[in-house]
Amino acid sequence: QETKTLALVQINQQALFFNEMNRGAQEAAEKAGVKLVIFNANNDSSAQNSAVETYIQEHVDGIAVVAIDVNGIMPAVKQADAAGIPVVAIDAILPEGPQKAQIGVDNAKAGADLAAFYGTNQTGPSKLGIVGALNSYIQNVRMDGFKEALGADVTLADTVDGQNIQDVALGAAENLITANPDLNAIYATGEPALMGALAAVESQGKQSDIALYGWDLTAQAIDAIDAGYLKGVVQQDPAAMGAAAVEALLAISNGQTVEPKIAVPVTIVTKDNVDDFRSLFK
Amino acid sequence: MRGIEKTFGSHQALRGVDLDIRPGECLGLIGDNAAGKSTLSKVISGTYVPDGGQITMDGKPVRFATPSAARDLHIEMVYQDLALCNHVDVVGNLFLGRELKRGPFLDQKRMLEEAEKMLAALEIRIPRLTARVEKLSGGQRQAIAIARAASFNPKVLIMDEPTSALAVAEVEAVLALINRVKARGVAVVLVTHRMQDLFRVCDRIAVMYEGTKIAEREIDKTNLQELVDLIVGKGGH
Amino acid sequence: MRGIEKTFGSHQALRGVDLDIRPGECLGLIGDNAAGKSTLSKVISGTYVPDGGQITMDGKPVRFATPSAARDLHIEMVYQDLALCNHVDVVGNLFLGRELKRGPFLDQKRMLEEAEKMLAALEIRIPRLTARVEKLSGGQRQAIAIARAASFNPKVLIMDEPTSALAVAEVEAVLALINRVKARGVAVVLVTHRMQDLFRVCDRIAVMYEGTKIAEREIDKTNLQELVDLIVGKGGH
Amino acid sequence: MVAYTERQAGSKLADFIGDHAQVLSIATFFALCVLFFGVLTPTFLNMGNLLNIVRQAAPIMVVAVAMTLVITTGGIDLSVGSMVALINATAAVLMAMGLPWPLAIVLMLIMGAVIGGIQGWFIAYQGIPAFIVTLAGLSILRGAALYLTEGYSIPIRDADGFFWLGRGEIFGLPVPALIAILIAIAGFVVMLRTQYGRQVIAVGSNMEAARRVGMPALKVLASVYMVAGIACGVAAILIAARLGSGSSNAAQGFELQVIAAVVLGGTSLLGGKASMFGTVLGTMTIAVIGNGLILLHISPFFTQIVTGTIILIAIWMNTRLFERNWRFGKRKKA
Amino acid sequence: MVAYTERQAGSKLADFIGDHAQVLSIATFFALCVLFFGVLTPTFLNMGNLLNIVRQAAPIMVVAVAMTLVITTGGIDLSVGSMVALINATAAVLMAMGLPWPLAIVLMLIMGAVIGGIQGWFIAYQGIPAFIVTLAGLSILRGAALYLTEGYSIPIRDADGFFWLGRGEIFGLPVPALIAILIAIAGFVVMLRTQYGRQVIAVGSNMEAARRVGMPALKVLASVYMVAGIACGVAAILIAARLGSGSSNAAQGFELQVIAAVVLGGTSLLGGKASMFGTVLGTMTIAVIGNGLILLHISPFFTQIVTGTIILIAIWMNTRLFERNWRFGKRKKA
Ligand SMILES: Nc1ncnc2c1ncn2[C@@H]1O[C@H](COP(=O)(O)OP(=O)(O)OP(=O)(O)O)[C@@H](O)[C@H]1O
Ligand SMILES: Nc1ncnc2c1ncn2[C@@H]1O[C@H](COP(=O)(O)OP(=O)(O)OP(=O)(O)O)[C@@H](O)[C@H]1O
Ligand SMILES: [Mg+2]
Ligand SMILES: [Mg+2]
Repeated sequence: QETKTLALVQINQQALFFNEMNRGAQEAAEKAGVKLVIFNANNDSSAQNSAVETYIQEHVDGIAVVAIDVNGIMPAVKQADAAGIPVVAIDAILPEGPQKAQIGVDNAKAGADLAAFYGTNQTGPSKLGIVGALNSYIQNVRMDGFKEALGADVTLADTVDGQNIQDVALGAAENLITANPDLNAIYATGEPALMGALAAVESQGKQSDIALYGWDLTAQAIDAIDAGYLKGVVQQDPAAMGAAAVEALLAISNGQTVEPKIAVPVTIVTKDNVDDFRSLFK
Repeated sequence: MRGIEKTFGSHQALRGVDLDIRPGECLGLIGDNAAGKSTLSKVISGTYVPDGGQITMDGKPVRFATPSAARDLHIEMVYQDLALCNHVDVVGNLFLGRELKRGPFLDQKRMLEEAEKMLAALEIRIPRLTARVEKLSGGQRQAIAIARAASFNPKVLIMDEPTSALAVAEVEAVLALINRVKARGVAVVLVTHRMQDLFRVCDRIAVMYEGTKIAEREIDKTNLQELVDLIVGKGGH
Repeated sequence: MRGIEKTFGSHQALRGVDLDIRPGECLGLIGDNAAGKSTLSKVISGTYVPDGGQITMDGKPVRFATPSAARDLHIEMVYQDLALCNHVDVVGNLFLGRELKRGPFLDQKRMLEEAEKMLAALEIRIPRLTARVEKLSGGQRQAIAIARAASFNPKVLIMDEPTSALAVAEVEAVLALINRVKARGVAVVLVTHRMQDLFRVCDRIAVMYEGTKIAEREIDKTNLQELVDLIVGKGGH
Repeated sequence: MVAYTERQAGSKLADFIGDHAQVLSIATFFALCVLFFGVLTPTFLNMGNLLNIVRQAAPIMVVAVAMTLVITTGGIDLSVGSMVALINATAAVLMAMGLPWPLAIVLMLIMGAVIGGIQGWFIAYQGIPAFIVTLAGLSILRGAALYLTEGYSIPIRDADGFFWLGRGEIFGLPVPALIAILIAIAGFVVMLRTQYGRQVIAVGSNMEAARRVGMPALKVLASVYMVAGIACGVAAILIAARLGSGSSNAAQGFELQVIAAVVLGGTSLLGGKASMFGTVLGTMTIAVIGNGLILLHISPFFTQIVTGTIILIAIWMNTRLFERNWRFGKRKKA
Repeated sequence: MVAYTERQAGSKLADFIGDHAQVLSIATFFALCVLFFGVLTPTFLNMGNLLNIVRQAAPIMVVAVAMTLVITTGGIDLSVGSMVALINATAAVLMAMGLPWPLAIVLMLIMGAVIGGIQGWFIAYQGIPAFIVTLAGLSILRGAALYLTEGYSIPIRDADGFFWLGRGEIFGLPVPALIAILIAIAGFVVMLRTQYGRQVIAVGSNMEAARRVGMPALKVLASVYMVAGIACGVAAILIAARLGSGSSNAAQGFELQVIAAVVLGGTSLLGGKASMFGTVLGTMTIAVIGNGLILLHISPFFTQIVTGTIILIAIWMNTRLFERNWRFGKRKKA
């Protein structure tokens, strides 16, 4: 019997998150003795559809997608399903459809959880600024989930757009800080935003005044937790997501059924549990 | 034309020039370099809009906002810089701006035939009429510009140094052409530095100096020496 | 120069041309339009690399891969299309390619002074030497190109229709200049369509026809009519 | 003395090849690509896969045809990607609000024409360089799309006729591909056989000369951007119909793909020199490379590197062949 | 008869203004922006904020100065953003492997020179349009950066001297700003006062003429891309030192900002016309707008729209003023 081929359609490879997911999937595939091919769409949503269509022609045995445009990917998903190829979705939540499973983090809920942590951590009234990436659907969900769960004593100063690019986020965060001299907290919705916000707080010398919250650990983020001004980071387990997707696809193609919602838990990394994650970034 | 003025930036190219052009007559326009001859002819052909002054045609005042307005009044011009499209072939350049059409499409066969006739009249040899103009020699290009202006029944034909790059035989052909169109009642304005040509085709000569017209002569009441003196500023008796 | 050949695409511009150039002598190069005069002069000045043939200088065979190689041997050329930089000022164009420097910087004051001298020799009036060349009239631009080529002690000076856009007085100045540099022992090649100029400055005349040299004449053994006949192809006795 | 001889006329074939070197070059390259992928991956030459490729290439092709006009005038339009995104998002929003799809289509085309027209006005009548106007457009239009959707993707529902435009088939041929082919043929005819095409070339070759011979030079210049806008409208329809949604993220980097396709086809960025057929081949080459690399299972880290390199090689071939003057073995330099 | 009179010499002032219309225009616009934001937001004119702006503008300014040379030759370099990302990432990787930072800096500069030189070689000696070569570069270099970092953002640690370059101050002035100013002055001098600058202008104005007068035209053409590469090296240093990390994600869209700054300053995309001082003003204008909009608390969804519009207005002003020939009230057309 031929070895099975699975395909993973990825958003981009500029964030560690996606690369970790790729790695997890790759390792799971190797363990199971199947072949995994990965497509990088470079943020172009129709390229994702093109890739799925191409994989259908190739008759791969299963496709996992991390959608850029959750509605826009659906025609391709339906096409794959019609061709008898199982599809699972990772991270970005697809609308109702023939996909077999939804794997990943509930970004809205995780955002809300972080907001709850923010509430317990930030004593007294606070003034918050957000560094977002408005062109990212997932990060917008994180932003909205967080905002909705905020307590009443939080004033929202400003939202700035880091465009998911570190140096843009840095400039935007610096300007955010100068625009609001009394700012005492920043929420960054993704890795580039957090990196920019960290550098901005340092360059403005505001380590003691501003508490940072954000998504996705990096080596610098760990340093900042150690230094004390980064209070909490939502750390997802993208490698586990990738692995779960591969395992689910294999199970389906072997005729088994899987849970329609496969949750991969997140952790809010703080000073207390940061030691568990150090090894990831050596 | 009365009191034409044109200023570029801080530089007054034309400082009030009066000029009469009559049908069936060739007016020679001469002058030192930078006297403003080209600028004046571009004003007549509508390429430049003058800053001041007035142009009258057949008794009616006219204003050319664009060259196409002047072209509609059958004023044609051979530009000193030729104004050819390098990427278009010889035929296309000859018919530029008034392509022949059959229905919505270009009638390339007829244009090719007509083009051959137009060039034959100027005795110019161009091996391949579908070659791009950029590949031709200076003289060939100039001949095309002349053929273009002369072939569409102009009423006024302005030629800015049309013979500067032409060889002897071709110059003869151009002079013959001028005499031919004159006989048809066309008004010709000839800008040139070749004095001997003037006496062969012109009826009147206007001399320009530093943006003004300083003299006008009937051809049979002047001679080469006087004209040269006028140009360099030794005239003005 | 022996058997020079040059082909563009399918078009044989030069089909084996022999030419001798001697110091202190002015060689006139004439011919019909598209005969290949400009192409031949560009071969001499290193702008085109010939497809075949050989160039010998002072008995030694030379090859110019680039115009700067030719310039190093003091071969200067006035191009038919002038080869000026429109965005650079008059002074800059005159010194283009051999800027005067003081230390690492341009010595603009000295260049300005020298430029004035260079232009004075050609009797050309240019109001503002720091104006960009694009704003000047055709004749002024041509004068600049001539001044540039003539001012740096050339050994061979090639002029491709240098007087086509010049007014009478300026033409006189250029002819005088040619006679002056000839007296200094410079070899001059003059491409022109103005027959009368030839007899004023040239010692020998080469006639080109369709990419070949069909005749060569000493100036005192020929006359205007013969040359014209040769050009149009009625010669070849 | 020397006998007078005329030059021989050049070989017709050499002239033909010289005039069409660029198209021949990209055609060769395209054929090589097809051969290469066809041999290396069994799936590539599947009918299904080939139809996929033309369907995927359709939006690029439509805009590339219009972009050929723009580039022929010596201009450029960097805003096409953003324009597609904005039109696409607007249409989705309107359809979500209940606008029937045929009306939405008309509106998308009008919107493209208006936006393109405004840009063209700035370029032609205000004399601002096209690069700048459309660079500003790139930012403004994408921003407007973002503002409209607030970053979310908006589903299009219950519009089967609309979806048919993006997914349907006629006689086994995908509808978007048919639309693209029709537009390419129209572009070809307009460029070579009509007065408008001649005017576009003349404006690109020598704007001042075009004006002097009485062509409506400014109007022509403005019009090509309008044409590009309409083409963006068509591309937005195709993309929206294919994805079934409108999103401000659509068509990222689209402008660069389109421009690469046009230039690959031999149209000169300096203006005056157009090759519609080359544009079609250029588009298909880019589509084939994108598809082939997926089928070859190239590590995704490499695809950008490989794509860039292939395009560079194609253009290099193109330039070198062209420069060589096609002299059949005879060397140019002595 | 008529007396011979000479034309009067034009007013010196009018000539001066005519020659420098573009710089005057962008200077006016810059002043207006500063005034506008200064009045509307109290924080804008804070010393801290102003220093922020110059620090943020530094990498753009450095590359914009080099880009001015590139654009003056009539070329363009679209790859600068990707180049910065790749150099930045490489340096971080090497420093993480233990390379001391002064050596890393030297290496970054050399790397920029080599990459830029290769692109320049393709453009000058192979005659491929700059737009295409650097478009391929944009894709290839970003791809290489991705491949190198695998998406990780790589921290730079224990290199205080290095960080000082991005964050330090001398006499209260940020070090990156000082570096940028020095480079801008150098650019100014080179452009206007040296033979190299003259050669760059000549190549941009009339390549063939430059070649004919014996300038090393091709070498000059290639060299400007090398200079751009070195400038990218400097910008990569500044960005890495500020962020304290190297990442393939850095400097996305950087090329468009840089080009916008240069063109805003009045350098013509057609080549031959450069204004180094204008470039500096253009860069600062873009930085001021970015900063001011945030201080004004404009909705982030609007910023792209507003930025694009402002740039368009600035250029429009620029073009119109320039075209008017500065005739002090007298109208050009009758
Ligand atoms: N577009 C322009 N911008 C600025 N100045 C100009 C422009 N066109 C012409 N001039 C100036 O106007 C003056 C007259 O130029 P014009 O071209 O009319 O001279 P001309 O008499 O045709 O000379 P020539 O015999 O050399 O062709 C010149 O001093 C020239 O510098
Ligand atoms: N770069 C080129 N590409 C193709 N053909 C060319 C090129 N340059 C010249 N030719 C051709 O070579 C032939 C000779 O041209 P050349 O310019 O030498 O003529 P010329 O004798 O100087 O004519 P004129 O008196 O008109 O200036 C012409 O037929 C021309 O079409
Ligand atoms: Mg003139
Ligand atoms: Mg010639």
